[in-house]
Formats: sequence, C-alpha cells, structure tokens
Amino acid sequence: MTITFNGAACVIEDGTTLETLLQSMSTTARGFAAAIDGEVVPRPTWQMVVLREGQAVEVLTAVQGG
Amino acid sequence: MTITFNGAACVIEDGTTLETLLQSMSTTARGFAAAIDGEVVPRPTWQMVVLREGQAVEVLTAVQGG
Amino acid sequence: MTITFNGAACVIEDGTTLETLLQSMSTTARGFAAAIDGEVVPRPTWQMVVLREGQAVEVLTAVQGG
Amino acid sequence: MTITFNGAACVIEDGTTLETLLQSMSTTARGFAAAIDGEVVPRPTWQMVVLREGQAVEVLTAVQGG
Amino acid sequence: MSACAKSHEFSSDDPFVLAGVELSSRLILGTGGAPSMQVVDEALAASRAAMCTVAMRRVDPRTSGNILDVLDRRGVRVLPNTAGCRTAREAVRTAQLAREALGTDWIKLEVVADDQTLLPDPVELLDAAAELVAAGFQVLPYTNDDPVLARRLQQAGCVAVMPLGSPIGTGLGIANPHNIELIVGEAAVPVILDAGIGTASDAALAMELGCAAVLLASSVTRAQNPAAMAAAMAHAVDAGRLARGAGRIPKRFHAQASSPIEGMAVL
Amino acid sequence: MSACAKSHEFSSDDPFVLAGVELSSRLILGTGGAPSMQVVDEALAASRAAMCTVAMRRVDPRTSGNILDVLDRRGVRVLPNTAGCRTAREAVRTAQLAREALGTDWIKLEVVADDQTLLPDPVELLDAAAELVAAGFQVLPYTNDDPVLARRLQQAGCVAVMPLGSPIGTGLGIANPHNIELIVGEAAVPVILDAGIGTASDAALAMELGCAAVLLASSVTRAQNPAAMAAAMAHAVDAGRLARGAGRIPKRFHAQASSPIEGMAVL
Amino acid sequence: MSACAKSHEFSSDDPFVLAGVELSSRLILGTGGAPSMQVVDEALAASRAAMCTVAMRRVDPRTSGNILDVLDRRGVRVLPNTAGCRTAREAVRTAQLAREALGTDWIKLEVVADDQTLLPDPVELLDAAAELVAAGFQVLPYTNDDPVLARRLQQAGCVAVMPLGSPIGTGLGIANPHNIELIVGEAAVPVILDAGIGTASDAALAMELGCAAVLLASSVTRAQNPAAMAAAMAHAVDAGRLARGAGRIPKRFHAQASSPIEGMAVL
Amino acid sequence: MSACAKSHEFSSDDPFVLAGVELSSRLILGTGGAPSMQVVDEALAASRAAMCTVAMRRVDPRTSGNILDVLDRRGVRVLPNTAGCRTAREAVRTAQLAREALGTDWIKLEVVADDQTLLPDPVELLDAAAELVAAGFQVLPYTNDDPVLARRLQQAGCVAVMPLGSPIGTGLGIANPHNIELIVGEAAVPVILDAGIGTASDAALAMELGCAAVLLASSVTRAQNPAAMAAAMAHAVDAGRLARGAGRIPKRFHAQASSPIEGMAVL
Repeated sequence: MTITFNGAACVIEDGTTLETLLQSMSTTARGFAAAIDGEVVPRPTWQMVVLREGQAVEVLTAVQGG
Repeated sequence: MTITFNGAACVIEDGTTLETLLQSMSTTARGFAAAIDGEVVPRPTWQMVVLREGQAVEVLTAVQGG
Repeated sequence: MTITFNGAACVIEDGTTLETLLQSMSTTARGFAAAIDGEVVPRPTWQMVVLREGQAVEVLTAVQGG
Repeated sequence: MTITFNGAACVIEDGTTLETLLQSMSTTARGFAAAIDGEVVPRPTWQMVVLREGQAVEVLTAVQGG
Repeated sequence: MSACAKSHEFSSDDPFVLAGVELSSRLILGTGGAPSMQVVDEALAASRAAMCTVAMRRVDPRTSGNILDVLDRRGVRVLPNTAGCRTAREAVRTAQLAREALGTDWIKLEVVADDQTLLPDPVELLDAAAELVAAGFQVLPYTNDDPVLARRLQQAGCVAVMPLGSPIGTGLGIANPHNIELIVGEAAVPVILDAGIGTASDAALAMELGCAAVLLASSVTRAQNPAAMAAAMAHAVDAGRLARGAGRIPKRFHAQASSPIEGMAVL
Repeated sequence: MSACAKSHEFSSDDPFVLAGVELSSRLILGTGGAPSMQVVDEALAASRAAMCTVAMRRVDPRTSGNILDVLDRRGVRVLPNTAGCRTAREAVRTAQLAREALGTDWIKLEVVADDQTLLPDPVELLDAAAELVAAGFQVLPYTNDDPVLARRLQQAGCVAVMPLGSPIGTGLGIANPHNIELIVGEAAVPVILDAGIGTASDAALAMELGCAAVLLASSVTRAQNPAAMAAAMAHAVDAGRLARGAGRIPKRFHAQASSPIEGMAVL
Repeated sequence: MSACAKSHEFSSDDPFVLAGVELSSRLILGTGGAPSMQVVDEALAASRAAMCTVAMRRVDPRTSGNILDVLDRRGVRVLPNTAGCRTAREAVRTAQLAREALGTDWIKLEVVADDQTLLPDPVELLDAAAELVAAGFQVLPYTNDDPVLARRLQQAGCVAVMPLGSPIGTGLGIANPHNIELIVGEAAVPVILDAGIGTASDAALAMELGCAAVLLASSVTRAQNPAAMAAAMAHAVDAGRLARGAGRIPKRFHAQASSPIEGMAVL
Repeated sequence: MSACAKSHEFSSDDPFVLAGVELSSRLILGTGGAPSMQVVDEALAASRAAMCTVAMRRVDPRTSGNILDVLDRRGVRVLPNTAGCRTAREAVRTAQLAREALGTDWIKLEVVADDQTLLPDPVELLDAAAELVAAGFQVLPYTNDDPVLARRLQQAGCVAVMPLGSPIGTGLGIANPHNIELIVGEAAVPVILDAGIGTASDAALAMELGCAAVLLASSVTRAQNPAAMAAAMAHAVDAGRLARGAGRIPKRFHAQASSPIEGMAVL
C-alpha cells in the first residue's frame, strides 16, 4: 500500500499504524507531531490510527528557526 | 410629517417629493446627491420619490477637502 | 595697599605674601593654584612672593564641569 | 640653453623671450598665464622677459574643472 | 528657456496616464485646509495641477461659493474622496453619492481607523476597494506604506496605489523610503505618494524614488504662502522626475575629484 | 505659465547678488567630470547656470577646443578655482595666474588636505583667504561645514562661504543640515552649498536650509544623462528657494485632517 | 558592580511579563541562521535569553542533535513559530502541530506574503490570529509597523504585538521609529520589536522607543562572532531599557554649557 | 553571568590605554550640570567611569564640599578641562594652573568660539595644542568632526582626539557618522566621542563607529534620573564595543529568511 510520507511516496504494509510508521523512522519521537491529510493526530491516538492507501502523512519537529 | 434631513428633524407636508424638498433649500442643486436611509437616489427619480414619515434624507455636495 | 583678588578689589597690608593671603581665605588650600598677573606661581614659592600694589591675583580650584 | 617648461626639460636658443617661447607652442595665447620660478609674469612684459638657463616656466590655461 | 524645452522633452517621454486618461501634471492638489476659495484658486494656478480632490459633505445653505466652479474655471479634473469614512460601507456609499453628484467614477478611497493617526484601516480599505471596483469605479486608494497591502489593492483592481509618506498633515516627509521603493519596484499601476509631504525636497524625493505623481494638500494649503509653495512643489515634481530619469551618480564613501589631477603646475 | 510667472515673481523678490554682481541663476555649474565639451555645453544650457567654474592647468597643445569658448558662447561668467592646491602658497599663485589668464579677480578658493577626502585644510584655507583678500581678490572659499571656520572666513573678507554638504563627488547629500542652518543663521554673505549633492532633492534641501545658491559638478557631469540632471537641478533650486520663502508647515507628531470633520453624512 | 546592582534595581521595577508569565530577559533569541548547534548554544549563553524561537519542519533522520536539548540544557523556554506559512490555514495547522509537538500553546505567528520581502500579509495574519486565539493559543504575531494592524491584532486577543523594524534579515534597523512610537503609545500588551535589527544600537533604540523586548535572529546568528554579538545585544537591551526609564535630556538646537559660566579667571 | 564573563573576555582583548595609562572603563564622565555632589557620586558609581572631567574656577569660600573628595573616594582619575576659554593664551594658562592645582599633566583642551554653539575654534585650538604639547602636557583636545583638524591635532602631538557628535548639551547625537568613521579610519591615537550624545543608543553607535571611548556630561547629569542614565550608558558602551568587535551583518535591500526554507510541510 502506498502513502505519502513527508512529501515522498512510501510503500507500507496494510494495517500499519501511525505509531509503527514513526517508530520505524526514529528511536525517539520526542518533539514530534503528526498530521494526516492536514489534520493533526494527537500522540495518544497514534497507535489506534491505521493508515490507508493514498493518505498524506506529515511528521514535523522543531528545528533552528526564526 | 417629520423626517430627518442631514441629521436634523424636519417637518414637511405629506406627499412632498425629494425634488420639492431640495428645491426649497437651494436655487441650484448642481453637484448635489441624495440618499434616503443610506440608499442613493438617482437625480432623475427625485421627482418621483415621495418622502415618508421618519425617513433619513442625506443630501451631499462637494467641498474643499483632501 | 590694594590688589585685585579673583576680580574684586581687595585691601591688604604691605608685605603680605601670597601664602598669607590664601591662608586668610581658606583652611585648606588643597587643589588650589594661583596666578599673579596671569603668570602661574608654583605653590612652593607662595611664601616667598610678596604682593605688590595693583597686582591681579587669581586663585583657582577644581569644580564640577565638562 | 636648457629650461624647464611645464615640468619638462626644454632646449632653447639664448635670448629667447617668454613671448617667443609661447608663440612657438600655440597660435593663440588666449587665456594663458605664465610664471617663471613661481612668479607670475604679466602678459605685457612677456616680450621683454629673456629666459635664462635653468629657469622653470609654467604656462597655465583654463580647463574643465571644479 | 531651453531648460524648459528640455524639461518638457524629458517629461513627454512618458506622459502621466491614469485609468487610461492622460493628465498634464504629476501634481495632484488637495483643496482642504485652505482659508478661502481665493487661496485655493491661486494655489491651483501656481501648482499647474490637472486634478484636485474634493470631499463630500452635507449641503450647507450658508456657504457661499462652490469649489466646483473654481475647478471648472481652471479646467481642472475633480477627484472626490471618501475622507472621514471609517467603514467600507460608509466609503462605498460616499463614493456612490460622489459619482451621482459629480458625474465621475473616479474615487480617492479613504477609510481611516481613527482621528489621531488618520491611518488607513487595511481590512476595511481592501473590502471597500473590491466592492467599488466591482461597481465600476476607478479606485485610487489612500494606503499605508506596506508593500503587501499595496500589492493586494492592485490585485483588487485599483487603478493606482497611493501610499503615505507619513501621516496626513504631519509634514514628516517620507518616513520609510525603503517601503516606497519596494512598492514602486513591483507596481503595475501608477504609485502616487499621498500624505506627509512637508516641503519641496520631500516631493522631489518621492519622484526620485519612482513615484508617478504626488498628492499634496496641507503642505500647500496650510503653508504661510500657499501659492508660493504650490509653485515650489510644481518645480519639485519636475525636478524629481527629471532626476529619476537622468540616472544619479552612485553614493561613494570616499571623495572623487571633479577637476583633473594631471597638469598641475609646480608653484 | 502663471506658475512660471509666480516663480519669477518670488525669485525676483531678492536677486542673487554676489560681490556686488547680480547673477541670473542660483545654480553654479562645475564643468569638471564631463566626458566632452559637447556634454558641458548641453548641461550648461539645461542648467541655465550664469556662472561656471574652471580649473587652471598646464597648457596642452594636444587638446582641441577651449572651455572658455563654450562659456563665452553661452554668455556664462567664468569662476576659476584653485583645485588641487595643498598649500596657501600654491593656491595664492594659482589664483594670481587665473586672474592674469582670465581677467577676473573672482576666485573659488580650494586648499585641500589629501586626495582621499578632498576636505579643505582649515589653516591653509584661512591663510590663503586672507592673503588673496589683501591682494584684491573676490574670494569664494570652499570650506567644510564648521560654522566657526565659516565665520572666520567671513571675518577675513570673503564675499561668500561655500560649505560642503559631504565630500566632493560622494553624492552623499547634506550630511549635517544642522551645521548648514547654523552657518546660514549668522552669515552676512551668501552661503553657497558646494560639494556632496547627489540628486535634485539634495539641491532643494540646500535651498530650503537657506543657502543662497548651490554649486554642482559631479552630480550633473557624471550623471547618466547630464543635460537631464542639469534641468532637474535647475528646477530643484527654484523649488527649494520658493519653498524656503513660502514658509513650510511645522512638523507634527499626530495627524491633522485636510478634509472638514463637520458635515459628515450618516450612511 | 554597583552599576549591575543599579541595573537590576531599575529593571526589577517592572519585570517582563508575557501572557502572565514572567521572563527573566527582554531579549528573545531566534535560533535560525546559526551554522551549528554549538554556535546557538554559545550565543544563547552570551545573550542570557530566557526564550528562543524554533521553526517546525519535516523530521529528517539525517540530522544529528536536537535544538530542544540545547534549550532544555539552558533552561530556556521554547517559542515555536509558523515561519514559511503563506496562508492562515497553513499557519493555524502549523501552530496546532507545534502545540502537539512541544506542549506549549504559545506561538509566534508568521504569515508572510512572499519570499523577497518576507513581509506579513495583513489579512491572512489577522484571520490566523483570530482563529488561534479562539483555539486557546497565546498568540505573538509578527506584524509590519502599521499602528492600525497592531491595534486590530490586540483587539483579536493577541498577547503581544511584534512589529518589524525593517524586513527580516536586512539589518536596516528601525526604518520608521515614528510608527513604533505610535504602536507603543497605545498598546495594552507588550510590544516586541521583531526583525530588522542589525547591531546593538538598533536594539537600544528599540527599547528607548518603549518596546518591552526585542526578538533577534540574523543579527546575532549571522554575525562574524555570534556569541560576542549576543553579549552586545544583552547589554544593548539593558542600556535602552534603563535609558527609557531614566528620562533623556530634550534635544536642543543650540548648545548648553556643562561647565559653570561664572567664576572664570581673567588670564 | 556567563555573558558578563564573555563581555569582559571581549573587552579584555584590548584594554583602553590612554597616554600610556590603562583605564578600566571606556566611559569618561563629565561632572558638570549635576544638581548636587550627591548626584555626581551616584552617577559615578552607576557609570563605573574611571576618569572624570572637572573645570577650573575661582575659589569660592561659600561652596561646601569638594568634587576632588568625591573622585578620590571613588578612586577616579581627574581630567581637568579648559572649559570657557576662548583663546589659546587663556587655555594654556588654565592648563598650567590645573597642573599646578591637581598635579596632573593631562588636560582636556577646550577652546570655544562662542557661547551659542560652544564649537571649538580650530585655529586657537591647534595653537594651544602645540604649545601645551611642547610644555609637556598630555593633551586631549575637544574638536569638531573635521577629519583634517583631527589629523592636524595628532600631528601636533595630542594623545587622543575628541570629536563632537553634535554641539555640547544639544543631545542631537552623532550628526555626521561619516566624519567619525573617517576620523577613526586614519587615527593613530584613541578617538573619544565628546559632546552631543543624548541617550544610550547614541553612545552605542559611537563605539560601533570605532571610537575608543565616549565622554558624557549633560546626557547623564541632566537626565531625569542621572544614576539610571549612567548605568544605561555603561551598558551602551559595552554593547557598542562588543558589537564593533563581533562584526555586524551587512545591510541588505531584500529580506533573508532566518528559518529554513526546505522541509516545509504541505498542510
């Protein structure tokens, strides 16, 4: 199944949750926030959210700025 | 019958038209424009417009400014 | 005998030295400097300098300034 | 005989006057002024002034400036 | 003489066209603040303005003389404004009454936020501009010096943008030339400096920054000698316009001689 | 038309008189820095200048054309300078040669301290001024903007003082208007702003500060279009002069409406 | 020593309270533009800042080190911004993600109109501010220097207004002090000068104009020696704050002696 | 804390050495204009000044308290001035009396031309400087901002040059930064900005322009709260000094983002 992760196409297994996805890419998810199709997904719900074909996932964190 | 003319209470006869009202107050109505209750009344229709109790008539002209 | 002291006429006895004059007007002469007719008179010589009729004595000190 | 003309060494015949020198170098001397060894030489005296060995002749004119 | 000739020569390179109409002068005169019609008339003559602003107010039987007659006599175009309006609604209705009264669809749009600064309210101004453009007006908005608001006003269809130099009547000149340069740099419509000019050098600077014209009121009408100041401003606008076109020398930190260095005598 | 009339009217209130001679223009043009005589000639025409400066240099047989012919043809008065001189001695001798060559006892006195700033040397300048005045010259000294030096130059008998706005050729404008105001405030002779002007608004400001005239060179001769800039400067000088006479509005912190506050309609 | 004492004395007269939280420094540091975390850390120490801004960007596995760790170590409060957002919608969502990621409802709201000026879009900014206030955020909007927009942002419920001195990263300082004074004059919330500061005297001036604090980024992080400039800015903020409170002498046209005139000797 | 550390670190890179003597502060305080000795004492403490100026006047039996005692108690070096002198002769004799009275051969040389501007007389100043240098004095001349006069004073053997920012007591700040930059650019002795400073940002600017120190009097002693302004000035001098050394960012016409452009989310 293909989703868009931070702007790039990304193939994942069916049933992957947001939590699983994020764990796969970083040991610590400290200071992360995620949105699916523009809607913020609160961290407590990450493990309940099962990703669906074609969704756009954005995961942001704080960087030097402003 | 009482209307408001340029902010002041003003008693006129029933059936008075906007045209009559304006003639009464100025020989020439050059450069005048009138609004009733905030709506502009085009000059050609002045003589057709019969004023009604309580209406607010504003008649403006150009003055030194800006 | 009359001299000018800091711009004012001042009667003194004949034989008065600069030292005597200055003692008469101030317990301490700390931070003072004197000039007679525009010429600086070094402190060590004050007691040797006998004032003469008509001389202009200027005695200055430091004040808040600049 | 050698003189300095406007900063350059210049060989001339004995007895050359300032006038002759100037004529040799310009049809018109309009708006010229001359100095020998720093001293201005009024135009009326040019023909009387015989140049001497080693003299420094400066001849100036107006140019675009300021 | 020949300088006048030159001056026209250069100006004529690009006539001042506003909303498709060519105006003979880049100085627009506000008629407010003058002690009398007579003074307006003299200032008008001295300024050579081709367009003047007027305000719309309730008719007052006591007033004698009509500003319109003065403008007509001088053959000057009238530009009504919406001075005093605080909301888009007021401004739009005032513009409609002005069109009805004066038979022109040109409007100097003013929507100010308060009496102390007389600064434009950006939100109400944009709303009014959009509504008036839709109603067929040629809108000339009085705006602050924000390049973004100027851009949005153009996108809304305004035929010019009129940024302030500083608040109305202050005479503080052009407080932020950098903003005016930014506005001019991207503008697709004429930029007219409006408000804040105090004296001739301010008007010249406005033109040097690339403004297409200046709108003056208090600086002329409230000067000790309005007609003289009007003449000064007319010269200043020409001066600034010509200087802009002439290509000024760059600023240098160190000096550069204007007389030749070579050919010095040894004296 | 009538503005031109007005303009002359006001100017004519006080003609520009220098060393007892009335000049028809308050713009004095320096001819240095121009690429050709032709350019000088066009700039001269556009500027309407009545007097031009020239430098004194060694005759050069190779040069064709004579600046004096250009000035004569235009009926412009010549003002020789002592540009490039570093000492009173050099400047005095250069002035004497200029008088001999050009038949004028007017001299623009320049005694500069170095090539990088071209700033006047106050001591040498004062010495030269005193010596030249004693020798019967009409001395117009190029000075810095120090009010005290300007005063001393007047006491030495100079017929004018010519403070800089900023160093020669920098185009930095009038760096310290406060000093120029102080100089103008106490001057008994004409104050002519010399050096530093970059564009028209600078020249207008100089006149607004009360200067009697401006002397321009690089800003005109080195502009991309010298004739256009010369025309701009001519307008700027008139503009600034008129504005000074007209009495500008005071600067205010808060705004002041130019349209009447009363008579607003309720819409 | 005693001056430090004094300085605290005066500062302590009115602690800097933002959204009900007292901050120990009136200098807010932007962390962008620094070549490394190490540089940020040093600048942070030298600046004594109590709050720093961060931007929200896509996680990048390659990046090592976390800005949050640096801030935590220094005990510095984090202020996320919405830099790069062009619309109210983007800005609001970015703020929501920042709140989720950082556990703070404080947000530096930036909604810029284009990349060349990075100037705020007044309309989108106001919309975003209103929406975020409604969503329970403590909104600190980056705005232009328009006093009217600043007023509207306060009416919308912002806990501070952050007008620019000049465009982000230009180092042009405070282009229009008059506007900053107008904003401060009527503000009911802290005014924080944001953007444009280039050097210490600019920061001091901001405080002298009455700003409650300054937000610095490029001027520190892009200086040749960021830590030194950070220390300079810390002193400048104290200097300007103290000077504002001390009551400066009025400006005078003429001089006034600081040494006594009487008591001069005749020498 | 660590910033203080830093600050000393940077300052200590180059101690302030004047006439071979290292001073612990780059702020020199004038004691004139203060309402009382008490105020001088508090300002002195807050300013951390290491040297103060005093004037020489006729002894007055009525006066109680001695400024010298105040300076001694604070361990502050005394710098007598020649304030009020109009001629080289007066100034030289006043300096000799100061040396005799205070046992220091340091002298702040002031030779002013008039009471209204209190501007230095360049000719008398140079004469006095030369004479005093020959007489073994360490001469610190108060001069105008003319780079050439500053150069001549150095050639005469002065141990520092002290150009004005603007006339004494005016608080007009640094009227012509370009001149100060030129003076600093070529100076072989410390340049101390003297006169004209009105508030902290002026002092910071002076140091940013490269001055080695500032001399303050009226701006502190006549402020509403002299001690607070003294503390402000102490911070401002450190701020400007550090900023000068830190290497400020260049000024840019267009904006430059301080937050990263890449990594933006699509929201």
